[in-house]
Amino acid sequence: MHISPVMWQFLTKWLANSALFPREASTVAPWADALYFFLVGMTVVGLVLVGILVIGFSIRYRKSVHPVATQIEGSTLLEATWTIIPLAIFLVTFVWGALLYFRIYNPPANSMNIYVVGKQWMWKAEHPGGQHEINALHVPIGRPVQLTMISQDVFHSFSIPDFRVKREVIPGRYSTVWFEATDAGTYHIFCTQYCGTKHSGMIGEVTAMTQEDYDKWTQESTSGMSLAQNGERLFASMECTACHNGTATARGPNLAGVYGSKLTLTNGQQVLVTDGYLRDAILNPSQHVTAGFAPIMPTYQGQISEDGLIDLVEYIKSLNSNYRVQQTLGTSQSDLAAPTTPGMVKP
Amino acid sequence: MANTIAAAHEHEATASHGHDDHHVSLPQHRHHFETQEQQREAGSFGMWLFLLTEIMFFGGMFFAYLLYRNWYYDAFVTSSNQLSVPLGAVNTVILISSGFFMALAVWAAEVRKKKQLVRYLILTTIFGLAFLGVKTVEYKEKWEKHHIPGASFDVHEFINPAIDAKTGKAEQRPLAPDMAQKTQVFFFLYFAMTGMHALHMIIGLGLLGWLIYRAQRGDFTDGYVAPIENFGLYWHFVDIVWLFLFPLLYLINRHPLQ
Amino acid sequence: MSEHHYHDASNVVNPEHAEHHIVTPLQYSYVYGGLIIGTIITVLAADINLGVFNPIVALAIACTKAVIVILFFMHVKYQSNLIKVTVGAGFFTFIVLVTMSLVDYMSRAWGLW
Amino acid sequence: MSAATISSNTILSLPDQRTASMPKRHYINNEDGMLSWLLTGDHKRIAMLYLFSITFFFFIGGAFAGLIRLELLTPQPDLVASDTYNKFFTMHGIIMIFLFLVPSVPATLGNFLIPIMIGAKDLAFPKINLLSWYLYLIGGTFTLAALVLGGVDTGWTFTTPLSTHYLNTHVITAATAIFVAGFASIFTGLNFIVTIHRMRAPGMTWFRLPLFVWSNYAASILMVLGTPVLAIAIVLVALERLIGIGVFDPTKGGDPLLFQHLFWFYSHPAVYIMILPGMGVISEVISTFSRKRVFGYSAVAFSSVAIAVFGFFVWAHHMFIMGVSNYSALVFSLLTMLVAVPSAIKIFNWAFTLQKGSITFETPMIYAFGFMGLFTIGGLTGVFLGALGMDIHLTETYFIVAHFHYVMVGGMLMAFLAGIHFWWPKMTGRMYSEPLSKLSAVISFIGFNLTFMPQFILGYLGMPRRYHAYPAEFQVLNVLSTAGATVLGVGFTLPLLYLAWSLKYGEIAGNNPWQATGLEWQIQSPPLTENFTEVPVIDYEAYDYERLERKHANEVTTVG
Ligand code: HEA
Ligand code: HEA
Ligand code: HEC
Ligand code: CUA
Ligand SMILES: [Cu+2]
Repeated sequence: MHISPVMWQFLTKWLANSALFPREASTVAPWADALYFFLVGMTVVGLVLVGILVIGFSIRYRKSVHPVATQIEGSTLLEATWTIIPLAIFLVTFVWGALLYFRIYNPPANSMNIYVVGKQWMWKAEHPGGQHEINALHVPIGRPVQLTMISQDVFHSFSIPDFRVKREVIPGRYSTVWFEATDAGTYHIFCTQYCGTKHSGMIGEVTAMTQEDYDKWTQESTSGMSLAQNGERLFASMECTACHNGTATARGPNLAGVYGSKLTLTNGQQVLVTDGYLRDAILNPSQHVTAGFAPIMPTYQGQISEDGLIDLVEYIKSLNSNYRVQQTLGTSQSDLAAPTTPGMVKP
Repeated sequence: MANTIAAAHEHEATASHGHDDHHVSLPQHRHHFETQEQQREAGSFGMWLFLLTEIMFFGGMFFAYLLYRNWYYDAFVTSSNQLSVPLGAVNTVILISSGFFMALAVWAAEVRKKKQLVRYLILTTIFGLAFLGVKTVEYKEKWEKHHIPGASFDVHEFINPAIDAKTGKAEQRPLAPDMAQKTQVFFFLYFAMTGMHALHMIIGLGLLGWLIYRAQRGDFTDGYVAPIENFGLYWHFVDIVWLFLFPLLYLINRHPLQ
Repeated sequence: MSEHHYHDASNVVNPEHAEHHIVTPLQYSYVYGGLIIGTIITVLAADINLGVFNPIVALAIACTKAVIVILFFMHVKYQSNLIKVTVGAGFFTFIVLVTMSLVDYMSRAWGLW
Repeated sequence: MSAATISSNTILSLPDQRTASMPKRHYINNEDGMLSWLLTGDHKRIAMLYLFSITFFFFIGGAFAGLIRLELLTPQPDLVASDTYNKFFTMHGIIMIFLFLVPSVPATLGNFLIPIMIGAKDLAFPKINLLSWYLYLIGGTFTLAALVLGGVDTGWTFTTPLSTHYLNTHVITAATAIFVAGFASIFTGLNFIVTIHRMRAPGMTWFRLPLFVWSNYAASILMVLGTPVLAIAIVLVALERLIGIGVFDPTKGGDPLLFQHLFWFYSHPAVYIMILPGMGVISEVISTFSRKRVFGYSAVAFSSVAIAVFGFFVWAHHMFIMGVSNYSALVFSLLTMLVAVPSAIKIFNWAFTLQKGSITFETPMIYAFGFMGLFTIGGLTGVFLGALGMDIHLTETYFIVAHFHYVMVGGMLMAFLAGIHFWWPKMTGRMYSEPLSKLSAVISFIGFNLTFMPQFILGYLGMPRRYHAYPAEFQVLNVLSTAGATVLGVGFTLPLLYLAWSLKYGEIAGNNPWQATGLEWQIQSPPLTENFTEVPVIDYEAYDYERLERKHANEVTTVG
């Protein structure tokens, strides 16, 4: 990005209009393109160099003008030259590539979070406000958006070429990617990891809109329940409250404020509680038992869908005080809470 | 240029003396080898390269084992404690003995003692069979306890371990249900690794039968020892795999509970 | 010039050749004894609680036994450098597979990204 | 001309073909009958058997490529159903890689030439060589069985848990095919290594070996050490499918990435198994047609070994975004950059071999030039993929498809064709039609670029690979690509025709039609079954054109 911004704009706009170049619709796109142009330049230089050598020698030393070959052993100086120069160029590429990598995969602290669940063969996006979308994603522009993604079955890969971002959606593990859209418009979402029969149908659209439009959209498409509220119901209906009721005598630890804190485990290890940790604590509780507690929590593996887990995680994240748990205790007695898992996939 | 030619000739000159006298031509000598020695060295080098591929083949499984052992240590401990150390140790000794006799067989072939060669090969076979016999006993026990991975795998016992009648204490720490599931991973690796090892043994025993037959005919005691030597390499390699399998599978955290 | 002498095994200067050495039954018996003792030690050591050292001790003994088998039963001690390098290459590649993959698994826990 | 100039300058002119005659006895007519071929131990005959079988599979794989391109002519999923398409590219990938490209140069040219080049009568283990061909055939049969029974749709990468738990196609059949064919490749590699170490003729020191032998040696190391890891990975996949215990299934505590580690531990070195022997061909061809020793012989030789060794350290660059830790992504990216350097060294050494040569442009040379250009593009786009941040956007798109076709088709396939054209006179004793072969080289070059250049652009635009249907805006480039594939198909079918034709009607080639220095050119073509009437003694370097010229001069004087 060291050419002047005007030149850059001109170059990329012109290229994009030629339909041979993707649009630059996110903040990282110009950074990725800069490296790309550098690498294309490297390739052209390398190719031209090899081309000049091969064609030049071929013309200069073709048999008709140069019938007598001169035998040459080699040249250490030349060998060194073409070891060191490519090596240097490749090392620059490595450093540049690594910097770009961290730019693309390190979300800024203030980014908003949207969950994405991939399954054969569709994308489900879940906004914190409870808006669910299938094969579509609405995001505001000018604001960093982080996607926390997980797959329900096989590897998928979430790709938005016009944003130059992509990340594998892994079964059994949260992965994240972030972007900040710059231009309003719609862009392709592709699943880029081969995932079975309808892999090529696992596509969708991102709609980037201004903040106002986005707010309007969230208002209109809300289902009335936020993810945390869904999670709260689930928390009650799965009887988590039996142990996690926030009281001193509870068999399970108090979950208020646990998100983002550091826990000490029975084996003395310290862990940071993240989304991934919360999910894992529900599915494989005995693998990291919090100090001071017995490993009595049952596993919920196979009982809660990924969407349900997201709801629970979102709920636990939202617990800053025990107030909500107390409320939940009340709810669990009522018959309001449907025992079905919201969004549970029917086979 | 002149130099290199001279060097080459010099080399030949040094190499050429005093070889012809013990150059015997055997019927097993293949036409495309210049000398017997060359054929022999080619054979053993080839065998070694084959063993390299075996190292990498088992290596893949050893790596999987290492990974899951780190991840699911508790499950690995509990399931490992289900295996019988006495049986495993006895089997180790049996296999080492079998290898010992194999080594002696190679020696017998080298010093051209036909009777001994046959005897040692038979001993190798007997110990090999004994190993497989013990293995069968172990596998059978797993079958009865429903520890064969797959549909009928039963983790019940790991969650509620049996109480020792005398001490009244549990024989081992109970596992949480989610960890108990992981014992299946252990048993899968156990069966995959020991099974693959046993398969190699079975192939080896088949070859042994054939070698015994030929040794009896006197094929290997006239200076042509390559098949015996190369089979020996194979057999020892199979031993080595077991030398690692035994501590890794049987001896995880064996000491009494603290 | 005669061509029969190039592949001369008695030419020990060449790293690819070695003399054909015969190990005696007595030497084999020592090795055998060593291996049995190693087995006994492994079993005994497993009964003692050495903490993290249990697997290390077990593996160390197993490696020692393996090396003994390779050197004597498999005659590598008396083989050409070529064979020695070959054996080394096999274990080296295995180590590469294990360490570089394990580095991935271990470092996954280091940071969020 | 004074003696001094002769020692440093070489004039060699091609011999007059008209005077050449076919030798009465050679390896082809030495014995007759089907059985004499099917039970042969002769490395040259096995090479020919391999040549026929890999050609057969190449055209099957090529037919699938044609079907893929046909489907992608339009954005709609109109030609076939999506699972059929998936089976197409899976079959295309499996056949092209395991049944064509991996055995291509080693099992045919390598088999034929390595013993001759080092002055041996045969490979060390002729029976194992034959066994390897049968294993290859069994592997091929299983592949065809998987195809006929209904196909597989895992992709050639067998990604778990897709391949283990979510597909009900013939994964195990295909896995068996790869397992068995893998052993064919192990045995070839093993045989080469032993042969090169143990069977060299008197005086044939390591640094007198032709570079073709060096590069096959390097590739053999990869075959022997890498392939078994693929074998075990594939066995685990089969077991996981059969009993479903979960070593690769995250819901049961397994790690799906473990499979990827094992698979790529083989499959990255495998790409060097594919390219290294081809690089050996290029060394021979460039040297011969510029009448000059290869510039920087030892640099080229060692770079082969360096590629083989470093090739084992970079496998996770195929998993950059698949969930490896970022630390190891960094390490693997760095190592990827290092492994790219030896290839650059080779390219420049070849280019400088031309300098002060006396260059002629026979068909093999045209293919070799094609290789240099296309492999440079393919290799440098590999560097794009090795750069972490760039790979995020490019991975799993058509950019990758373009990258590997540039290295595999533009690189290796061109090298293979260069080699076939180069050694065809030696293998069969006959020449093919020079104008036709030049034409087809040019056609393939044009067709190739037309096919795969647009795919780079498609890839940067974001078109994902393994897509059966795609957004309409990508159509123009896809049409170009399909058009190119048609041209390419013609370019690859032509050699089949004129080479077959030449078997009967081609001019008699003579012993050394190219005036090349290699040992293989100093014996009759086609060679005798035992290659040499007497064991050659080598007291000269490879690529010694002066010596050849002196020999030539002697011949003239004696005749005169
Ligand atoms: C013959 C096969 C072959 C060869 C030789 C290569 C060579 C290389 N490959 Fe390629 N690759 C494949 C076959 C091959 N590849 C295949 C089949 C896949 C996809 C598999 C799949 O997913 O299905 C793949 C995928 C692949 C990826 C994974 C992409 C992804 O999935 O995200 C990566 C990433 O690093 C990569 C990198 C490289 C590099 C750095 C080289 C290097 O070795 C290249 C070195 C060569 C050069 C660098 C060119 C010569 C240099 C010069 C002439 C110097 C130029 C001058 C200047 C610099 C001034 N390749
Ligand atoms: C050696 C390796 C090799 C070779 C030579 C080729 C050759 C070709 N490949 Fe291949 N390709 C791969 C290896 C190779 N490929 C691999 C590994 C994959 C990845 C698979 C995966 O994703 O799992 C792939 C994937 C792949 C794709 C991507 C599919 C997708 O992701 O959806 C495409 C698309 O264009 C393609 C095209 C071609 C073309 C046009 C050729 C052309 O070069 C072929 C030209 C040859 C011919 C056209 C044959 C000529 C003969 C005839 C025409 C006669 C026909 C006979 C009958 C009809 C009986 N290949
Ligand atoms: C039988 C009692 C019990 C039930 C029911 C239970 N838990 Fe737990 N839970 C525990 C105990 C005890 C711990 C601490 C030990 C541990 O980490 O395993 C715990 C730990 C946790 C943790 C880790 C955080 C921390 O501070 O250690 C989370 C998150 C959690 N539980 C969530 C849930 C959810 C969600 C449910 C319902 C779906 C649930 N639990 C049901 C007993 C229970
Ligand atoms: Cu999901 Cu491809
Ligand atoms: Cu690679």
